[in-house]
Amino acid sequence: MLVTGLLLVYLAIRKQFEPLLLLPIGIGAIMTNIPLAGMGESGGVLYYIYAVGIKTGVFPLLIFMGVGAMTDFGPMLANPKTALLGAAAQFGIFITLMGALLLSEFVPGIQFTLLDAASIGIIGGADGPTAIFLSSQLSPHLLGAIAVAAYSYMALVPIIQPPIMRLLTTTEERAIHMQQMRHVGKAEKIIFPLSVFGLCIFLLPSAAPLIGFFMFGNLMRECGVVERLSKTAQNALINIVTILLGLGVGAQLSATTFLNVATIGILILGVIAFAIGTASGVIMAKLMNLVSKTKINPLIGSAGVSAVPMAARVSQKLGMEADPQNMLLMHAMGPNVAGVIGSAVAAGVLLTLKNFVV
Amino acid sequence: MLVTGLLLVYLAIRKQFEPLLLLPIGIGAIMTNIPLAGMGESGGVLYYIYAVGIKTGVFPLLIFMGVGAMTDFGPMLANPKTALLGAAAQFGIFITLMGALLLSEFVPGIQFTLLDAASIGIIGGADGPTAIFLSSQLSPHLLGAIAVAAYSYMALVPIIQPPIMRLLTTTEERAIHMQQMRHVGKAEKIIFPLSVFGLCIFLLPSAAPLIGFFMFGNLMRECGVVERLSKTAQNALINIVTILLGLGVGAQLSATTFLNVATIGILILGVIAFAIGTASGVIMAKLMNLVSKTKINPLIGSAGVSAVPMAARVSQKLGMEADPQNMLLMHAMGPNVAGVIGSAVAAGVLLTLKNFVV
Amino acid sequence: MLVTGLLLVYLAIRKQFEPLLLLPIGIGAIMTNIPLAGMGESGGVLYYIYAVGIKTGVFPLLIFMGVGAMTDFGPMLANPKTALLGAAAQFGIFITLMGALLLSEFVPGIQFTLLDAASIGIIGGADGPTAIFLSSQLSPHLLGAIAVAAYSYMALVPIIQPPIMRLLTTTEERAIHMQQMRHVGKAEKIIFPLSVFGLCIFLLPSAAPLIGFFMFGNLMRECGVVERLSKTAQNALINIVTILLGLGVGAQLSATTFLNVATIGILILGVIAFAIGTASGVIMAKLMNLVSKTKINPLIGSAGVSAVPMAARVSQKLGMEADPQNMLLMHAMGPNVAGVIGSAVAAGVLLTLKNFVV
Amino acid sequence: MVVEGIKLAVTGMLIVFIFLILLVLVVQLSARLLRSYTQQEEREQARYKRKSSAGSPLADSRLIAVIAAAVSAHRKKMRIVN
Amino acid sequence: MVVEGIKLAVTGMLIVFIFLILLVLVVQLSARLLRSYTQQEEREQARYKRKSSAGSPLADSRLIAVIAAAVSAHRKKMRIVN
Amino acid sequence: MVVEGIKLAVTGMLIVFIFLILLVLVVQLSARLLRSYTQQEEREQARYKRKSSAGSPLADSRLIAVIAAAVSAHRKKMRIVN
Ligand code: NA
Ligand code: NA
Ligand code: NA
Repeated sequence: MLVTGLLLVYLAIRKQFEPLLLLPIGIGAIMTNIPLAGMGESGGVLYYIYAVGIKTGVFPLLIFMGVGAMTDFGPMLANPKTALLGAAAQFGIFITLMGALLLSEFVPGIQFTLLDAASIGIIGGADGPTAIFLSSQLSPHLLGAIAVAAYSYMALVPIIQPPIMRLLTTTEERAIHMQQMRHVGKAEKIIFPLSVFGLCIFLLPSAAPLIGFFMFGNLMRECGVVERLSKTAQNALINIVTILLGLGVGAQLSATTFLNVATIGILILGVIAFAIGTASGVIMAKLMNLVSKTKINPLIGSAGVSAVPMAARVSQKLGMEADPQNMLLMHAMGPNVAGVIGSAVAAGVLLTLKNFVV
Repeated sequence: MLVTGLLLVYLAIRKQFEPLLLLPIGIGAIMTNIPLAGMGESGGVLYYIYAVGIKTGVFPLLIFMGVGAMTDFGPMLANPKTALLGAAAQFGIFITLMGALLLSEFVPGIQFTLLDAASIGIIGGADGPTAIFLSSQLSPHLLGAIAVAAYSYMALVPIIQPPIMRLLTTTEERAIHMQQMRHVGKAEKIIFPLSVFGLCIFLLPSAAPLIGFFMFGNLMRECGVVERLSKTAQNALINIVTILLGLGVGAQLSATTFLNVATIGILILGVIAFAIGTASGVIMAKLMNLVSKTKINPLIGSAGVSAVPMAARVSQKLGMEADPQNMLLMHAMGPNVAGVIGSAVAAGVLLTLKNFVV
Repeated sequence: MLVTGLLLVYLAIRKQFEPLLLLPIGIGAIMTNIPLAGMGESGGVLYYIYAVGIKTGVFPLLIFMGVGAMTDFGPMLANPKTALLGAAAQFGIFITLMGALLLSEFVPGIQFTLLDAASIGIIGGADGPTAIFLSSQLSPHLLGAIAVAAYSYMALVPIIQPPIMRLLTTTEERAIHMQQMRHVGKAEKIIFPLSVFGLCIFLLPSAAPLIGFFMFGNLMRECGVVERLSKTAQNALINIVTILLGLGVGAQLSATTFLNVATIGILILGVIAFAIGTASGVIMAKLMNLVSKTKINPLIGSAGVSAVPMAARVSQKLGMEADPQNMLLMHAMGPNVAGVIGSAVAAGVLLTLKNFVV
Repeated sequence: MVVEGIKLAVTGMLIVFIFLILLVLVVQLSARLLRSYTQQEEREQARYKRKSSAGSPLADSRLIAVIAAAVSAHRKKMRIVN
Repeated sequence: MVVEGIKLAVTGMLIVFIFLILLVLVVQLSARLLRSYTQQEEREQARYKRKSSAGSPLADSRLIAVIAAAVSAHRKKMRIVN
Repeated sequence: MVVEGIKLAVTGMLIVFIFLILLVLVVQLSARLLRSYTQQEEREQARYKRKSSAGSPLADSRLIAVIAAAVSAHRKKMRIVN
């Protein structure tokens, strides 16, 4: 396990795989696995961090609040239909969930419960805080593997997504230019987080912690009257919590919970989740082009998985390959941020399992 | 209750009613009242925030420390007599306390204990952290309503105070110019927080948490050797704690504790408290003018309620109305900051009830 | 005890004795000793701070992480042999430990256990977080006195060290110039914290919390991919934790635990620890000169006690006295930072007592 | 259990789509309701931009160089000081 | 209970007044004791102000414009970067 | 117990020395292994320094004054705003 931790540190530093999370996670994994040191056991410092911040769900929610304060929903508000791409990309989550159940049905040695399958599926949400929050609530024993898979595949988005995107689109489609975005007003940006939170309250209360903190962060950003809180939420607070969250998640990476066939299953399912999410985003865009007169470039569909802003950059890159004048980045940010909401909604659905199962 | 939360959010953003606190309180109120989400119940994130930070009194004290680090006592040190105005304005607290007891004597359906009455009275202190700290210790079930009343009325100071101030003063009095302030030395500013803390220790140990943290913050500011601590206390720390405190206080705003006749009583008593505090500050200034040869403008008396710096700005505005050359702001800052000490002392007196009653 | 607290505040502000720690410690000492206020007792705010942050060891480790993020190991990497001076200076720790045992053998009224003696010895490590972490784990009842002694003597380094350094060196030795340092590469700086942590894991797992957090902080600093975490660890996070740690440590300074003959013993042993550490560093440098052809100035040996960067400045000052062209500061930083690792290793050895004794 | 998984997947995707479709509708509605505010804001911004772009472009580019240096110096300083 | 309230109010206001009156006395006392320090500080400040105000006011105003721009640019950058 | 103390002291100092000697060896080893990287880095830095020092020193000193003022203004502003 020390080697696993070191590998994560190496990937973080050398390959820049989401270093803000994977570096602390790697160090936490090393610390917790030092023989005789007991840093992750009851009375050890990592145990306290885990118990206070992760078991309670407080840390991922505070990070989600900070992410909300850093997110500009402008591109999505300018072209709201692209939010549907962020819905479609969540197919990755649910198909992976079924994949996990099939695996435990047919592969001996893998025994995922429905809760475990849900936690594994959320990897396809391509959103770290959501994945950590959900698995901390449903399957704490898989938390480490799921977090590592989620952040690793987010870092691998520039490798996982392009072949799928190329396979599903023609050069002409990839060259589609999208029209300049309209100006989005300040009032619209303030109303938006409140609307999303309102929808969540009436449709899906179980998603309220995730959506609520995410939208609270965004409201602090946009409302213009609490700039000092917004700045702190985006900086000192999210940084402090990131360090502690990383260490606490890493502390869950012990040999018994990580070095087993289930982890291999999770890693395989995780990449499938990303691939399906990517594909369904692209296909959704093509379907929308069948019915709508203003065409959208299907490359921005893949950004619906979230993995903000990496996936949007991939869309931009492939668009420029097809036509160097094609600027998709801002258009891809729409589905990109919608994907964050989409996976938080999916997580809300999965969180309801907690009450029914067990 | 969702509507109440939304109303607070609206007041915070649109009317700029103390948005730093009322926005998080409003969001906290919404979160805690989402049916089936259980965010404020045992195991929910808001419950943890409340239990760790508010029930223990840690959050309001840390905020008070940050406020101390942001407060310049210079104007009060330059003209110490104006501190007496900050004493007089505390009449609002105690008369409201009696008002609360009378209400529960004569209005059926309102049953305030002595502790409740003390917590309600402290609204008249016009100081958020003090009000939250005291009510969290004496009457946790009223905490939400008291915090909302305190911050709302602080925001309404420019509406509540002027008519009372005009009623109690003549145009000539309002036009009194005050002489330029003397320079206050660095050593005086360092000795001051230690003196206040010393007085508190010997006169009123029960006020030590409030006065101690407030003066510790001010000492960090003035001593000149821990600037990095002072800066953090004024920024990252107070902002982080403000977000969490707001959410935690908001989480106490549930229908059973808020939507009742007691809350109406609290809201009515709160505005009376502000009015009496304002009036007694002004009257005290006029009394002092009877015995002192250097006249003070009675308009600065109203700033003794604290509500820093809103009340001082009201004094300035009314002074300029009477004579456009009349600059009262800095002179009003003296009673303004003295009022913070005054209400912390009053809170100390009321905290002793905890030991005698029950 | 109020006087003791006030004395610490005075030393912090007026004499600039490590004010970042001694000011909060002094205030904490005052607060906890206010009669009838109960701020340090169960239910008081200082008690919560102590229980959450110090008893668990979390606060000193977070500070150590921040110190790691602020430490540049470049000078040590450029001239690694000087690290041995940082080893030699730890003699102070162990000789003081024996001194403490002798005291309790022969002085009536002093009854130090082996754990107590170990905690007292660590004062000679001249490193605050290490001393606080070790004594919080081994001898919580001595924590206050040990922290006060450690920080006070660190501040007194410019008075304690020079006579010993002059006594043990000739003017010629003090005038030795050291050759310009080589450039240290980025890769070396990244590998270094991982190497130290690796050595710790295999040689001395009990030192893993201290060395691990210290090196994690340094890795965040040097790896270049998590600058926002590193900046926060060096600023907001360490400042917040310093305020709370100081208050929590100060809260352990009650009359029963501090005003006794044991404290006098600790204070005497502490200064002996510093003196022996200083002397052994200097002597080690002279021994190394006997076998090595490139001479090192023995004045940098004293910097091995750590007390970063005060001790290195003392080396520089005495070097310039002997020869105004003699620039030792950067050379002294090598043993200086090595001394931090040295005392963390020593603390790791002493921490193993926790399992064997009792 | 696979059957339960399928049920969950269908419900889940339905809810995700319903949620985001409603979101699109709400966003479009609020854009329509707030159109006058947004357009006024846009006009003001456009006016402001025209004004500020009227200034000498040469002076601007020099200013920008100075600013960039100041900001980078500030950053370095921060790193040293803190 | 109203009687208790009255008792409490009287004691409370007494203590508040005693506290703040003693505070006024302590502040006045410390101002007197520290007068020499304060006056020296004041003289030094006055001297320093006279010196710095001797600089060319024109250059200053230009500098201030540059600074303001730099600071605002810095802020915007911060918002983007972080 | 003094005997135990002596045992502990001897073990302790041995471990401290072993640890730091191994550390020295590891550092020397890593310096040797990474020598080529380090030297390349050094050459690049030297080249960069030469280049930047070629710029007009006069302009630089003015710039530095402006920057210093901007930074200090920024700091003061920060203090007021926050
Ligand atoms: Na997503
Ligand atoms: Na007040
Ligand atoms: Na040391």
